[in-house]
Amino acid sequence: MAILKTFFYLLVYPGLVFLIVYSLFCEWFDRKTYARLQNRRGPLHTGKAGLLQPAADLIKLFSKEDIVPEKADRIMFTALPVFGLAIILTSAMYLPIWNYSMTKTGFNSFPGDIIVLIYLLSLPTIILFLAGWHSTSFFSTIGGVRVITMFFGYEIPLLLSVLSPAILAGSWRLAEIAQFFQANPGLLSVNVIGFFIALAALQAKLERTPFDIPHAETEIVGGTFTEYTGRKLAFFRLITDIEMVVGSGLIATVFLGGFPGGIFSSFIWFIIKTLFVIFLLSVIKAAFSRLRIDQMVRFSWYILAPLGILQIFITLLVKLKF
Amino acid sequence: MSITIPIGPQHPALKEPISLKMTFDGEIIKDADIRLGYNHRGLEKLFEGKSYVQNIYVTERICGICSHSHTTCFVNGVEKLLGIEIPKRASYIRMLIGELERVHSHLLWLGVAGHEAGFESFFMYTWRDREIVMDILEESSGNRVHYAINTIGGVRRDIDETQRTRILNSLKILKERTDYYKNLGTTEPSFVARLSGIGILPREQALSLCSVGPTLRASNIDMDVRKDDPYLAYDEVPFEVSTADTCDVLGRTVVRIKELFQSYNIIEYILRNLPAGDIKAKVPRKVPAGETVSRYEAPRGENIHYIKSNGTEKPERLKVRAPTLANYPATVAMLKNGFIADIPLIFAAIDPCICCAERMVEVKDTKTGRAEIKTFDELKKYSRDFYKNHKKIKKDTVWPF
Amino acid sequence: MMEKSLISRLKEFLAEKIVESANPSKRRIFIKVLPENLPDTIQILKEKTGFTHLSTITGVDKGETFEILYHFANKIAVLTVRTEVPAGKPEIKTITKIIPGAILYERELQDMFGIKVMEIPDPRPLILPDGWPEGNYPLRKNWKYQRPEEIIPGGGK
Amino acid sequence: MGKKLGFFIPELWRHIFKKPATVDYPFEKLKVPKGFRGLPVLNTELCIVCKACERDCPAEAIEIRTILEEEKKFQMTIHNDRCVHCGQCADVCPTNAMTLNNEFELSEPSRWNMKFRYAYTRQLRKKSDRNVDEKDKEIL
Repeated sequence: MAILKTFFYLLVYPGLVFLIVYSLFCEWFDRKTYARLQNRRGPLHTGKAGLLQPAADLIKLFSKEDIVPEKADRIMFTALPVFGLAIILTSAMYLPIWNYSMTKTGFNSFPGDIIVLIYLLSLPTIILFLAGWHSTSFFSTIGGVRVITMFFGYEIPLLLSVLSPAILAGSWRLAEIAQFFQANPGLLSVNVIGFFIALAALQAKLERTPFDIPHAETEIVGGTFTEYTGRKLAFFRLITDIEMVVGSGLIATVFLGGFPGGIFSSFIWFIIKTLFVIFLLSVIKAAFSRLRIDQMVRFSWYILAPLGILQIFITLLVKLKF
Repeated sequence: MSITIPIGPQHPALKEPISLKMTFDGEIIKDADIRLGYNHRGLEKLFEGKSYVQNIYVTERICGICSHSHTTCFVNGVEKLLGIEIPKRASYIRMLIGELERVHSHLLWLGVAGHEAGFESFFMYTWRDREIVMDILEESSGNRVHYAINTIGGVRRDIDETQRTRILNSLKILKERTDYYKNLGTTEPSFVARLSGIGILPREQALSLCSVGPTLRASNIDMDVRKDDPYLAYDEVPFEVSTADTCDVLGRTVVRIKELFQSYNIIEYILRNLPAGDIKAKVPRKVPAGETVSRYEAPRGENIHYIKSNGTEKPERLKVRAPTLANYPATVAMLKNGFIADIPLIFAAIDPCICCAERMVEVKDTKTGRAEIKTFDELKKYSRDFYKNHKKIKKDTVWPF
Repeated sequence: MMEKSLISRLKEFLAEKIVESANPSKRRIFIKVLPENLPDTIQILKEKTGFTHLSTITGVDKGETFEILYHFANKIAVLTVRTEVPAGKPEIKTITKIIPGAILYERELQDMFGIKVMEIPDPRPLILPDGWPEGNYPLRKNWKYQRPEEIIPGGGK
Repeated sequence: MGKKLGFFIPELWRHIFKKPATVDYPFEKLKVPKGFRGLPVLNTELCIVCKACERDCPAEAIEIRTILEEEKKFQMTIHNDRCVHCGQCADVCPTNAMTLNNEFELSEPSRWNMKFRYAYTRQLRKKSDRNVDEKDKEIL
């Protein structure tokens, strides 16, 4: 029975099926918001209000011809999208969605899981870099190099900003951090700076405007994805979509008080809070122009990282006071 | 270590085919080389085989954005050869369409600059507001892009009272929006960071490389054909030449925004002082022998036509130099020592119109193209066969799942 | 008025180099020089009279000779420097040393008329395709093209 | 020029609640303005076969063939696949037989469907028509 339950967790909720369906919904939500911010309509004709458009795009990509460039490293080129998807699906397991209650924590909640989640979230970046590198095309290589350059920029601020709620809650366990903030919702206001740093860093991790430098279409064609077609590209799209869900879930857990209640109410809270985060990400996407790689690195080291340290100091002060 | 990367002929940053061969050292551009010739239609040879009337419409098709500039330039030249004066109202209407075209071209450029800098919202907003101008143009000329309002000896359509008030009302909205974009384009930190300080073209270099239009004016040289060599009735219309002294892409943006405001004022002046009278003079079909140089300030810069007639219905020689071609040497100079990320912006900053610049050669592809034309059924059969063979050869490339 | 004084100044500076000069309409000046005097003329024009902006270079096939026109513009006038080279030996000296921006027009001239520009820094074809057969210069009057018959994909009527 | 972070956000926010500017095209169409240059059509009853349109068409889209000279039967083919919609044929027509209509959805699966043929008998010239036609030889 326990095994069946585990399989249910892994494959249906909150595992594979739920993540794919929900991430496609999030993509639709993002596209629709982005379009409305720009006074457009967004997806319209597939399904009700274009709800099925992301799924249709994915199906289309899956049915397309699959091309491996002659000079590319065939094994790596083929394996990387699969690895990436596996990693990102694994990382979703650590979100405290369904077993919030501390008495019934599942196998996947343990002290320090926040570190594991951040670690797993940073791995797809490496996958993207390798994918660009092993495509061996000019544009892919430049894209890959840009991915890794950017990675050094935003990863430290992300870690700093996510750590400060953990320090405040005095725990390295996501479920406990969420529970702490549910008990003291007033303390959420301490982490406002951290919240915005984390938003910016997540935006960079998802490679969206203003940080869409690695696949800047007008500069280096498709960047990392230049050589990818068909199913492999579909995998990468899915990776980005799920990464968006997991990343916004992480932010919602540590900065917005997690997902309280039982299996149903936590599900509803999860939807509301992640959609809120995604909405903010869409606004950021619409309000800025793409930065140059040197400007991005300067921005993250001169602005984001000092702000992150400041956030930690504030947290420590508050912690000492109370 | 430096690597050479082809940007184009097909590249998302380029809306038309051109090949830029770039040599990079890391993210820095070390060398750039431009190769033209992917968009040739042999227009200059074609002009020699068509009559003057037909050539109005052929010159119109040199470019899709500044179509009116080319026809006006051509028609002005032919009228000079004929030695006739066109009615005042006709020249005012020509100017009106020309300025509306400038507005639409500059708004389009602003959007393109936003798109190249990854600022999609800006792109969407400016292009949405550009539709206002497009609607005006469609209403007054019958088409959104190829206005075909010029004819030798005048214009083909008149502006009536309802159109006049409609344009004046639309101008108010446009002014308001342009004012907003002016603030947005010069205050949004991420956008300004992308535009300022890149694509530097010092004053002396701009002069020696013979660049034209906003590229030149952004290097603080007040050269504008409308002021220097007034054609139509530009000597009657008050306006200023817009310049900037930053010599970079931000300067070119500022020049274009300033020009937008100047154009709004010119349009308003034209509509308020539209003289009454005929819109077309009677002209003979044959043009007496002679030669003339006709210049026009297109949205992208100086446009020059050299017309040589031989007394028949057809021109002996019609040379067209579109502004984009004049700006290529400057572009190469601007690209050097920039970042990869700046290529689309610097290249877009001259507002390249590749089909304008390349209009000379008879298309060679038509010769080989003959063998390539296939019916749809043939194509289907070809693709089926291709995949049959393809699978046999490369079975191992199939996705493992 | 300005044109008259400009022409007299030009005659003063260029003296015997000008073969003929004309002022057919307002702000339009045409002068003719011999091909061997061309670079010197342009040098003088640039330094003395402020004609720095080269608008374009036009080639015209006149049968026995090729006419090459250099269109200069400044705030006062549009000056066209005309020169003629024999069709049998179409050669002209480059002016890119004086005006670097002329390079594209000179390459265009080479492509379209087969006029050889001597000492040009970059003699590659500009607009003609790489595999263009030699000796085909499209804008010469004797270069005729046969428009291929129109074939509509799909065939039949 | 001061730099303001998030200068654009109020404008974006305003537009969330606005009606989208996009037109849902195939289901919803914009009105074509008066004087739009669409498909050229021939009114066969007015045509006097002066061939002015054939002569002046820049795209060689008009072709007039004589079927029977004695019976004054002619056939005009308008190649809409070549037409550039400049409207010169309508301008030059002395009897207003050529006009451009409002049609703008011109795509067809085959170019053959875009060639319109009119076979007709030439109308007798009226006196007023002849005047216009003779003038046409001199002026544009």
